[in-house]
Amino acid sequence: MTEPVLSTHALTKRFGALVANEAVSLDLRPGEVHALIGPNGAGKSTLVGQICGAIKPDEGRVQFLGRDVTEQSTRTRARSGLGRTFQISALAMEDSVLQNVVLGAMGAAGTVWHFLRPAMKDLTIRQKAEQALERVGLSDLASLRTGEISHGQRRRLEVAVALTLSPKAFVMDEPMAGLGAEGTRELTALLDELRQEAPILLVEHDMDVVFSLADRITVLNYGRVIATGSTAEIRSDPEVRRAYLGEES
Amino acid sequence: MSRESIVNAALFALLIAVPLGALATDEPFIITLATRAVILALAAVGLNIALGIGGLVSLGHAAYFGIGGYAMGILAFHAQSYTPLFEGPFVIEGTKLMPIIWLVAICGGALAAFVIGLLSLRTTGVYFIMITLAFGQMFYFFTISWPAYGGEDGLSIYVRNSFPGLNTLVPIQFYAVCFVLLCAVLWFNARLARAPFGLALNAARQVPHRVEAIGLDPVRLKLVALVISGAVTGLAGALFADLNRFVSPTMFSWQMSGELMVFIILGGTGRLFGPVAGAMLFVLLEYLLGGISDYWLAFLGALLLLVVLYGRGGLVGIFAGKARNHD
Amino acid sequence: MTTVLLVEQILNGLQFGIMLFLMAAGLTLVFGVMGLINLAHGSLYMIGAFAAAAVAAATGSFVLALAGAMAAAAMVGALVEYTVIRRLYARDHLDQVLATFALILIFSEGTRWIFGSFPLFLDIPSALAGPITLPGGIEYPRYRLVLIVIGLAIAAGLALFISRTRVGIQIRAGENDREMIAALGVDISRLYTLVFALGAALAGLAGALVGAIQSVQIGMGEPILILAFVVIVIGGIGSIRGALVGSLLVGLTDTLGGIFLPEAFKLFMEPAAATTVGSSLASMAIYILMAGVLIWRPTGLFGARA
Amino acid sequence: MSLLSLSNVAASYGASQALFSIELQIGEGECVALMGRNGMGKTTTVKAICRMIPASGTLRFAGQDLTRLTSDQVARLGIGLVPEGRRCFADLTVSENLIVSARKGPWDIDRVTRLFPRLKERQGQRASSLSGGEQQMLAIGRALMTNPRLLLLDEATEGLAPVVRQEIWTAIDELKSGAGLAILVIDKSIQELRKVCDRATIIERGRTVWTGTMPELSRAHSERHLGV
Amino acid sequence: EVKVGMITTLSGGGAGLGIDVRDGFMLAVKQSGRDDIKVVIEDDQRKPDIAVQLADKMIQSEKVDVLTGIIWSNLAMAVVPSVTAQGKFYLSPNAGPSALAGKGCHDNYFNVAWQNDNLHEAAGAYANSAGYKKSFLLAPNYPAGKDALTGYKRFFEGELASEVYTELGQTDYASEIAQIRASDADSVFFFLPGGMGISFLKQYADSGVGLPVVGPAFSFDQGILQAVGAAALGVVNTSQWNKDIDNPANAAFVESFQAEYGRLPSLYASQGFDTANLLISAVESADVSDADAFRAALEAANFDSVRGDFAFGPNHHPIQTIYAREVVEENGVFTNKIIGVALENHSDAYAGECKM
Ligand SMILES: Nc1ncnc2c1ncn2[C@@H]1O[C@H](COP(=O)(O)OP(=O)(O)OP(=O)(O)O)[C@@H](O)[C@H]1O
Ligand SMILES: Nc1ncnc2c1ncn2[C@@H]1O[C@H](COP(=O)(O)OP(=O)(O)OP(=O)(O)O)[C@@H](O)[C@H]1O
Ligand SMILES: [Mg+2]
Ligand SMILES: [Mg+2]
Repeated sequence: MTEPVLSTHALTKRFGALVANEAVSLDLRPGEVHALIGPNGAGKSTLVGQICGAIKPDEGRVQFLGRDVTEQSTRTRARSGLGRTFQISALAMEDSVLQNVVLGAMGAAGTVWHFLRPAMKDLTIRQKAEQALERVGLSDLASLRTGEISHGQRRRLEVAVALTLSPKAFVMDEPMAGLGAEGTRELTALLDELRQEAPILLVEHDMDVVFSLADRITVLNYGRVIATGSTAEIRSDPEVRRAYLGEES
Repeated sequence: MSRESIVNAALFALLIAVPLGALATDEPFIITLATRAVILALAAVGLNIALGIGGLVSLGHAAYFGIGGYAMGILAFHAQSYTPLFEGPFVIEGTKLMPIIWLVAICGGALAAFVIGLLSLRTTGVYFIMITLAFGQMFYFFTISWPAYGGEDGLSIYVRNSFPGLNTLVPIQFYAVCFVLLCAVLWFNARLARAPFGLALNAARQVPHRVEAIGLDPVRLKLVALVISGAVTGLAGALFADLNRFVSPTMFSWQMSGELMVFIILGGTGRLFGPVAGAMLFVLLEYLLGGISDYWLAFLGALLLLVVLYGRGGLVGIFAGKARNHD
Repeated sequence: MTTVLLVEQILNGLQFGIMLFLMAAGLTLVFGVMGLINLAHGSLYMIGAFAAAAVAAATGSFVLALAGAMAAAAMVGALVEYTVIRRLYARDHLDQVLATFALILIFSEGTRWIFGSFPLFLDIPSALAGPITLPGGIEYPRYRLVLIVIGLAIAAGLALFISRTRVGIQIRAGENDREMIAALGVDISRLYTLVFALGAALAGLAGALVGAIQSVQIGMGEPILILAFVVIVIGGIGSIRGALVGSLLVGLTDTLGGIFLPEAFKLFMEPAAATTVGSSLASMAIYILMAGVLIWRPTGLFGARA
Repeated sequence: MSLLSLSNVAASYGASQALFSIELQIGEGECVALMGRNGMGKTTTVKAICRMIPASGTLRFAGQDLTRLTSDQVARLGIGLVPEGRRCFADLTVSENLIVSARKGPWDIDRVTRLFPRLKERQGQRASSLSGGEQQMLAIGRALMTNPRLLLLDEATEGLAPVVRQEIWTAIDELKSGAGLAILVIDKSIQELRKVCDRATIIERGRTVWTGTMPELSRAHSERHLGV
Repeated sequence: EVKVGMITTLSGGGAGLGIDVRDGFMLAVKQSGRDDIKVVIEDDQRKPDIAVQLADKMIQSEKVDVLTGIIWSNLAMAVVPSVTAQGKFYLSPNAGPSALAGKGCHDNYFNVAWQNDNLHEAAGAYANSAGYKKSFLLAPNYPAGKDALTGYKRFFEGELASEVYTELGQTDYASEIAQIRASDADSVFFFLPGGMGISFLKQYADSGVGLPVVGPAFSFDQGILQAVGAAALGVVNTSQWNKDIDNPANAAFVESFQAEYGRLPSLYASQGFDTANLLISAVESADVSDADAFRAALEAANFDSVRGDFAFGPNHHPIQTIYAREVVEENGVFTNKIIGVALENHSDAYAGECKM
């Protein structure tokens, strides 16, 4: 078995009396899409937060590329190649679409401490940024203000920014939320492609997407892992059906 | 050329034409007034680096302004009274040379901004406004009650400091010095806004968690912005003290901080030339309205109010339309 | 220093704190709850004091003076909200700063135009004049005790209003998302006019109550304004409880700092220098307190958001 | 006669026009789907109805001309909004979010928390700390608390777990048939829309391009206008 | 023709003082009937940098010969040195900082009011004559406050119970009053100008601490006495002028000021009036373009001061009698009555340091 790119070991997080994550262990292996599903409030975003460094775990460890990153800041993790998207779009709304991706590319290239050279004239960076837009199909909107594009378009931009980081692993919190049927299809195709570049930890409620993309699925309920396994195993797991899927599928 | 650059060019032309016109018609006071506007604009441009790009609404910029002022006051005071500034293992003398004074003012402003920034950047929003105000007030009360350099009375410097090759006592020459400095800082500000640092800072204002997720430290970005900003405002403080040949704690007062902010808003937030337009208009209004009635401040208030209510985007906005911050 | 004096000074500090709270109460309401940076709050305080002085001079009744102060300030407040502030909610905070800064100029000079440049007379009613003796032999001005009671009553009333009443909840919701609360059917404009008028009335009341033991003059509002901002920021914006605790902290720090710092420095410095250093530090004390609190808790003692 | 009727509606964000000519009718007790690709103007249409952006053309609700009213007046006529992106009042608790805009009628806290038991468990929690799906439930509950005649659901099932989503679809169905509520739904799941909605309106680049009953919405239509 | 630039405070909280100086000054100019005295008036907003700017304007643009008007010491310190350095005359109608009386004196600078310490010194002298043995001293923590206590201590022969510096602009004095109550002082000296004095006196009266209070005229002047009200009754304060000083010039001044402006003149109005009359007397005997002659004419101080005898000392500061006044109520108006002389023909402590 290949070494996992990213793994958590018995992560526990409490908010007061509420246990949002309890001893959650999972891993992300090269080339795979690992879906994380579970009812609302099950603790998926909390787990993502801890993996990316925005939330400090109460117990447990996070490993990334073979190193223990539990004590590292979000920044350090991002710089070593952890690319994330947010459940609620986090974009510079006053800046143009292109500027948002350029910023990502700059962050990855570490060229932000330049005070006099125009950012948009750095061709390597710009190329990388434009490529990312191209891949999510936003090239036409590059010069619009991010505040002026629609919700669905912003979701794609969110993915584009993560792309600019050329990450070693993606962590995506509901990237399909708000996308239309068409958009979902396109983004699904994109993610399918992306897994070649870096494995994806995918939080998603759209079961069609999950079942078509995921190599493995982990199900959280009340903060605990109630099942991990292949698509087929999860689909037929009675507890998962009751707690999450309902009669669907 | 966009409409905003036309407005900027017009302001720039005014800053050249007015003092030259005054020189031609022998109205030295107009030059003095223009110098005042330019120096205040410089201070506000300093603030605008932090505020316009980084969204750091600092209500304590008087601290850096005052530090610049006192850098000039203290150095020149020791030079004019032939007393050493510091005696110990080595002796530091005062000086009346502008370049040295500027350097000290810039470093003083930057250092103060660094320390204040380290402490206050933990807070955001209104809390940031108030904690910067608190630091400003500390300086204010300290200088008022600390007797060594005149306390509330301040320090008078009898002769303006010198700049090699110039006679700074001639109004137009001193104006030229200030104007060149303003242009240099504006150029720097324009470049900065488009540079990677400016882009990142701008994003750090809007979505700090995103900036963090691409591997940058938003607080460090803001701290650097604040230090640059403090340095520029410190320089302006030194010039302001030289213009008046006088420093006093009022340079540290919260009204001073407030005025710098008013210049920016009046001129147009987020505009390169906003602080310049704001300072020019404010100084002009003060001059024009000053004599008309005992209650002239009420008229000033009414005018300011009209600008806020009906001139969206400040003065520059009125003439140049909506802001665009990308190319 | 004797224990009686110490107790008395602590009492003074608390009472000064309550006085600050009177001024801060209206400001918290407008600033904390409506999210509006109202620099002109100090002017409303001044208007209250001047109105009270005018009414007291005309009628001789302190109660009427208080009523007049509240009415005048509330009216001016509602007018200002309707004509100016209302257009600024959707705008940047900075526009509010400039507009209310302009209002300060207009109100100060307007008041001077109406009442002249000299301070006005406003005194405490004779029923409340003079000191009474507290247990332990402390002589304490009766009027100041009344101020304490009124301050606490306002604190309780406001806290209930904001946290318990539906109007209070609607106001807070409006601060989070004005457009949304309107889309749910709440007439937020009218609500805000009311809140602003209420905040103004509280400022006016504070002006009248405090004006009776201070000087009623142009510009009396500005130093108070800064202090009131300090208070509510220390306490945490939007929290009435925070404003109360913040006021008491500031009151105690200011009063006790002014007394003890010079004394403390005398322990290891010569008296003249100690007085200088001590007094300098004392005048900075509340700002040091505020910076300290914010460095420790970046959103104030009871504040939740920035 | 229709409860809500939009005809030739246009609207813009500052200089950029988002709606050009929208035609939309919703009858009493009817459930209509508003469909279209991302960025075509669905949300803008909803905003125009709620007077959250200025719009021109004919907008009438229950015989009233909406263009003369403010946003809160429109809401009090009986239009309840579940906005895109939830927009719960972050600093209010769950129960405060619910009572803040409550008006008299069959929907009260009890009934809402029966619909969403999770909200009952979290009553005292601040909305900002709720999970994404919990916020979505809260937004729906909040709109129901105003006891509207017309409910506007803009991506109301976004981010919800399949079980919950099913519950919501069931609830929508009940609201429509049981309570006689008129409903306008924007949602990406065409499957579900087909089940609950009577009619559909498709918009493209700010224009209504198709209106008809659900059964009439053919595969060809949806391929052409929706990309599926 | 003489052009006079008046820079004074006409807006904001301190406007009352500037308005009185201006009105007194303009009344004298009007009464002189001269049309060769042009006065340009500007508002300094009590900000030093504005005052400096206005001084520049008056000199560079209005080309004035004489400047006057400044109320506050810190503004005077900002303006006067540069004005005199440019060869213009400055006549101070109010502020008299020690630096300008001693080492920093200048032959073109004349103070027509007092050196800052004067009234405090007189208060100290009065305290001696009243038999006070132990005083509690109170002043704001800024240079003028320190000068005040220095002035009082220079003449007061008793002990000091305590010296307390309050914050500038402080409005609540409960804690200081508690300290006074706890001390074993037999008298209180305070220097709290403007609103600070009003607040202190009201709170002091209400506190029931009955110790006698003495202070300089600034907290008891006509402009603010009405605001203090009965709390000030009976308090003794020191002043070089009062409306009941018995000389014809004063009687005429009080009457004409009331007729012109409808209010009783204040100390500041009297100082403005004297300043103008000094200027007029100099204009009558010399041409301002001849600086030496004009200076000599000013030094002669050949005018009828409303204070009675008036002469300049070697540092161009007044040598004058300072009175003790008591606050009384006359027909429902609070005002002052002279009860005695505190210091006769008093000069100032810094004259010796002045090398002109
Ligand atoms: N800061 C906080 N304080 C208190 N409770 C919190 C906080 N953050 C999250 N929670 C609670 O923890 C639980 C898990 O939240 P989380 O956001 O991880 O859920 P989720 O699985 O991402 O749900 P969804 O699919 O709805 O987004 C929720 O019940 C939420 O209310
Ligand atoms: N605040 C805004 N300012 C300027 N333009 C906007 C704004 N919001 C939306 N737009 C533009 O208006 C058009 C319609 O947007 P709208 O949000 O109504 O689309 P939508 O159909 O709801 O899309 P989605 O399915 O992605 O939510 C879009 O092209 C978008 O670019
Ligand atoms: Mg989530
Ligand atoms: Mg939408």
